[in-house]
Amino acid sequence: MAHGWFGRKKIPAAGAGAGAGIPEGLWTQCPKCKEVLFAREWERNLKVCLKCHHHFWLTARERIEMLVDPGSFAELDGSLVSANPLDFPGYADKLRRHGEKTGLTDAIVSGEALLGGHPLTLAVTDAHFMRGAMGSVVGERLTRAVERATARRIPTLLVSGSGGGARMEEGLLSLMQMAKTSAALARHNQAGLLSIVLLTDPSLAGIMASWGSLGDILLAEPAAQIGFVGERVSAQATLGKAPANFQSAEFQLQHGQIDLVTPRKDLRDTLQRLLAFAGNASAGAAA
Amino acid sequence: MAHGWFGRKKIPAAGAGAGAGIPEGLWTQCPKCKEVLFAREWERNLKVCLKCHHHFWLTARERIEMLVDPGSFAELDGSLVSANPLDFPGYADKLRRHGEKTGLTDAIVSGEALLGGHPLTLAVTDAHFMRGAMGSVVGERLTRAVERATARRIPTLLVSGSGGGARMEEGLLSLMQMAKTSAALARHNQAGLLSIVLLTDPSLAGIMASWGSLGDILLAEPAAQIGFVGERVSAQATLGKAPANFQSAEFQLQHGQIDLVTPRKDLRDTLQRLLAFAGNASAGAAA
Amino acid sequence: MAASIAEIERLIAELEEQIELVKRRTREQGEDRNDAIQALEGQLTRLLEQTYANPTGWDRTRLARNPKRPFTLDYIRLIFSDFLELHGDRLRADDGAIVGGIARLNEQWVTVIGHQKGRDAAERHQRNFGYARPEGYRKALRLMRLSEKFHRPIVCLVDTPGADCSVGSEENGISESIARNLHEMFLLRVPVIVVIAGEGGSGGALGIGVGDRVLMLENAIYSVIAPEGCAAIVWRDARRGEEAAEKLGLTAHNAHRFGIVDEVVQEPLGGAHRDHDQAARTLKTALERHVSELQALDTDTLLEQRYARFRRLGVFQEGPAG
Amino acid sequence: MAASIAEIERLIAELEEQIELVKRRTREQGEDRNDAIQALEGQLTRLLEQTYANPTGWDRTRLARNPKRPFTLDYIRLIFSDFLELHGDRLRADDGAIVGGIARLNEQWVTVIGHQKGRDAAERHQRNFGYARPEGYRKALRLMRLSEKFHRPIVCLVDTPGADCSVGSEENGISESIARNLHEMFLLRVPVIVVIAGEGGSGGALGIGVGDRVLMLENAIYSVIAPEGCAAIVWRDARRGEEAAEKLGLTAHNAHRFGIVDEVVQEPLGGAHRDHDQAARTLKTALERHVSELQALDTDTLLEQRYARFRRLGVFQEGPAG
Ligand SMILES: [Zn+2]
Ligand SMILES: [Zn+2]
Repeated sequence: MAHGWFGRKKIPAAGAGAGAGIPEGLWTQCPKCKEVLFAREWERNLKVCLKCHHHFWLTARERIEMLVDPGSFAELDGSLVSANPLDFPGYADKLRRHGEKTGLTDAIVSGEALLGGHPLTLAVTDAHFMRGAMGSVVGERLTRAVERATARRIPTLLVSGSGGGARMEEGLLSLMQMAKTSAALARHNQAGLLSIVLLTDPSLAGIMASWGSLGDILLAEPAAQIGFVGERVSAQATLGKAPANFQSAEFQLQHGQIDLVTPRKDLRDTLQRLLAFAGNASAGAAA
Repeated sequence: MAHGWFGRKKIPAAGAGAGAGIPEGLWTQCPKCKEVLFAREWERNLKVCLKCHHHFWLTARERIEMLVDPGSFAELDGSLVSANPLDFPGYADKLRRHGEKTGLTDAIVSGEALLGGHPLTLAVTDAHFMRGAMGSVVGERLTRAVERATARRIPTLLVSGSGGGARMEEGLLSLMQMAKTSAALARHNQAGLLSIVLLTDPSLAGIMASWGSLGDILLAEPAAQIGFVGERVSAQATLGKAPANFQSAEFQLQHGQIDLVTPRKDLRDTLQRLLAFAGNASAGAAA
Repeated sequence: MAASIAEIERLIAELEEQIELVKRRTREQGEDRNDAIQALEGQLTRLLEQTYANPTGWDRTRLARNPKRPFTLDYIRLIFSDFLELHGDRLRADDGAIVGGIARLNEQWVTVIGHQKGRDAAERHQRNFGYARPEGYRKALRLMRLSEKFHRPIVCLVDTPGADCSVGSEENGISESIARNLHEMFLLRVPVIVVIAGEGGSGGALGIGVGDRVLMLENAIYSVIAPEGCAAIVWRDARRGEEAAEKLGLTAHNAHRFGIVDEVVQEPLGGAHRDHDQAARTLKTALERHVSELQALDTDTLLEQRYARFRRLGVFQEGPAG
Repeated sequence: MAASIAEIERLIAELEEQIELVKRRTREQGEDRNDAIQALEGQLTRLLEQTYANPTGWDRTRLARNPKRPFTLDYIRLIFSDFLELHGDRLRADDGAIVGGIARLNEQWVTVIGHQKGRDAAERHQRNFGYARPEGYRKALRLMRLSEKFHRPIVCLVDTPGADCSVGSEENGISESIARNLHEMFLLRVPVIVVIAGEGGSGGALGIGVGDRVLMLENAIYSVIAPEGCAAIVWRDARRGEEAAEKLGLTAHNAHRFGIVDEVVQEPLGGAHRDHDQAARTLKTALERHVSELQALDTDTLLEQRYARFRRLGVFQEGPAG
């Protein structure tokens, strides 16, 4: 699996995962255990802390590079960009700032690729861009990726790093993306095709109440925050007595919501077994 | 609804429901509130205590007479009788004794009838006969009733008064009746037909883990004992802290297991609404 | 409007009291005070018209949350007959925040499902203030499948501040339960009509909100987030809900503008809470029309249109392929 | 047999120890003690043959419950490759008493599901001693549907004293969860092979026990009620389980006689716990044969035969119409 994913080009900032005060480039600090890590080693370890196994955030492009067969990814629908249908104050500016910061046109990258030789479509949300919140562009790109998989009778892989859930700046239109993406998955499912959802830190709210919960298989990275109510809202809600691991991947596993908690290094192997199990859908009608 | 169900012929003994020490015939005593009830009044009240609304046990024949349109019931498969395949000690004798006591050939009466003009098949287990436990004959008669409903494309109504669950004297053959009856219901369901289960006191164990839980609609009489583990077994099991209404119809309602707790006097009306809702299956393909 | 809705509602209540008083005196004393009554009633109507001529998003929010507004069980009682409530998710509980059952709309059997808020303290507690739990969404789905089995249309009445977000609901899969409903509602082979009747609170509303037609009462709100929650995030001040309500575009008018709602159902002057019967009659007429229109479609067309209806929702720009 | 199985097992253990000792000496000291070893091994084989020539129902019960017997995860490890365990019912929990996942049987991908008992105290607790909860049956059903979606055969390994009957399981619908599985398993459009591998405890066993073929290991038991429970009811004395075991006909031989089991799978001499590898090899061969036979059938025939297989179970007399 180690084909030097992060050695080949300039690494984007690791966002919320990057330690503060440590000169970037040679060293990075683990925000969880505070260990100072040699950057090349940390990158070779898929941006997982060598000491405490903390899984740092990845950008959507890093994630794709890590998961799919080298050189196989072809991006689609990159030309879709957000409008500001409600003239929500500050939204246009926010979009521009986040675009500049991340080099993305919105909080998602989607396209086609091969994984272990299996063709699939994929869509990956990126928490560095407005915490991955789902507006019209996220919903549309993801829906197109799923629809394309249905049309081509291939699996789809959806990766969530969507801490914001819905994008309130787009109001109800944002909420409707939950229905739209679920509709696309319903058709993909009805066509007998495999969908896999990978939940990474953070995966919350509207994402989880729609496509984030709708894979045939749900995988999660260790310790990823996964839940219905986001941080700020939950601080206002009466939560009752929450267990220590509340809304962690492990909590969701224990409560039957996900199939597996899979360390980053095992993801490709796990995905390949699942793809092999599902087989070739177009030839799969034999019992 | 009141068409004098119990005034017309000799009333069979009310079994476990009948009070002891009160001369039978003119008076009966409520086992729950101890009220002494004038038998004719109690019968006109469908054998429900006039004071505390305790629902006495009914025999299968009383139940059928109470539920279906007068004169519409035609019994089927009455000629099936139990064998003693394991040569279980005392079984043959027990069958004979219970047959004499109840006038039944086994713990179930099944057949066809009309209810509010709707044709249906029905099967009613009778707790007076070996607590309604399901042996080969109970399983076979019930399966045939369901299969006949499937063939005729009509609803089926299954009434449980089966406190014993499985009939251990028939060993594994008894267990297999759970599978057999469930299979028949699966086919009936798949054909788009309505099945209604009415759970009366007591409904336990193997019945509940098969056809007793498999109606499109589950109704229960007030305060009926309904649950997975029967009394004697549960006394041995570590039950943890059971709530006061454990295994009552109301407990099961609260836990989402049944649709409605319906007083005996409302059963016919409720059933007729459900039958009207389900409509005529053979003509029902229109959206 | 200038004056706060609270002030104006006090004025309205005073006028109504006065009218009632004069009417009673007329009855008791036999004098003809019709002129006075008509004058007062005219005054009331003008005040209502003025007040509700151009209500803001925040006004609507207050109306949508008015505890005297008709709730799901009120609409069921006033619109349908032979209602038989059915309970339970067949898994672990019966959630009081969502009710459902079979009923007749005139001669047509349907399944009706809706969020239910409580009117008095005890019922509010029993209904969890209309915040539905996973068990509620799963009960709803069970009843929808029952309806599908017997080819009966489904009517969903939406009126919730949002889905329950307690630890217990998280433990029992609140996200999954809503997501599952979205998935399954696109596959139901019978007509589904959704009515945003009161509060349409985010995912909790949408969890029974996918249909062939989505109607919305004039003063109902439908929002991705409660205005107070939005204000808390944007300005870190939950008290600026009024401002947020305007920005979020949570009114029926706005939802209709973006194609999220197909029809706005008129309410009695001053709001549905002022005349339950009239509100129900208007809604019933709309339901009759939509049920009959949808029943005329064959199932494939129905499903195709339902998909297309939601598929086109979203506003974005598509540049040259980049 | 006359002596108690406990006594004989002590004898067997002593003999095995002796053989091991002589072998070690041979290695250490280089002397040829093959004659002695062969004599001892012959003695052991005769003892085992004698002991297990005609075991009673109670002997089988003890063997089936032997904590050293291979459990589901042992069989999975020894028979299948690329096993990927999948968790959760997608409703509220992941039950440790039932495990399941995808795996390959040689080149064929299948889904394997089974009850799992624990070997040490901690695992026993985690597995609830193999007493499955509603969440376990619902997880099993979810995985079966996944397998059906991708046209993969299903293998179920049964090894449970019974379903969990705690208050919690009653609250979460243990009856419904088993009943639902019975219903759904008759509709699965892929081959299902059930193996009664250890204890087949009543409804808890049957909850994953409907299939096109039901195999049963030679010393497994399958019973409508635990012998001790039966004794408690019939004689009001749970200690008379040995007697009850005979009456209940819970052996593989009996189950086969009544058509409840299609094939009895031979165990290594002395029981599967004496040689996990050998037990797994025999079972694997049987599974290969049945999977390949069933895959040759078209789906309608498969479902028809599954129905017919269970439909004929039952023994009764049919007199002239009464
Ligand atoms: Zn670390
Ligand atoms: Zn009484």
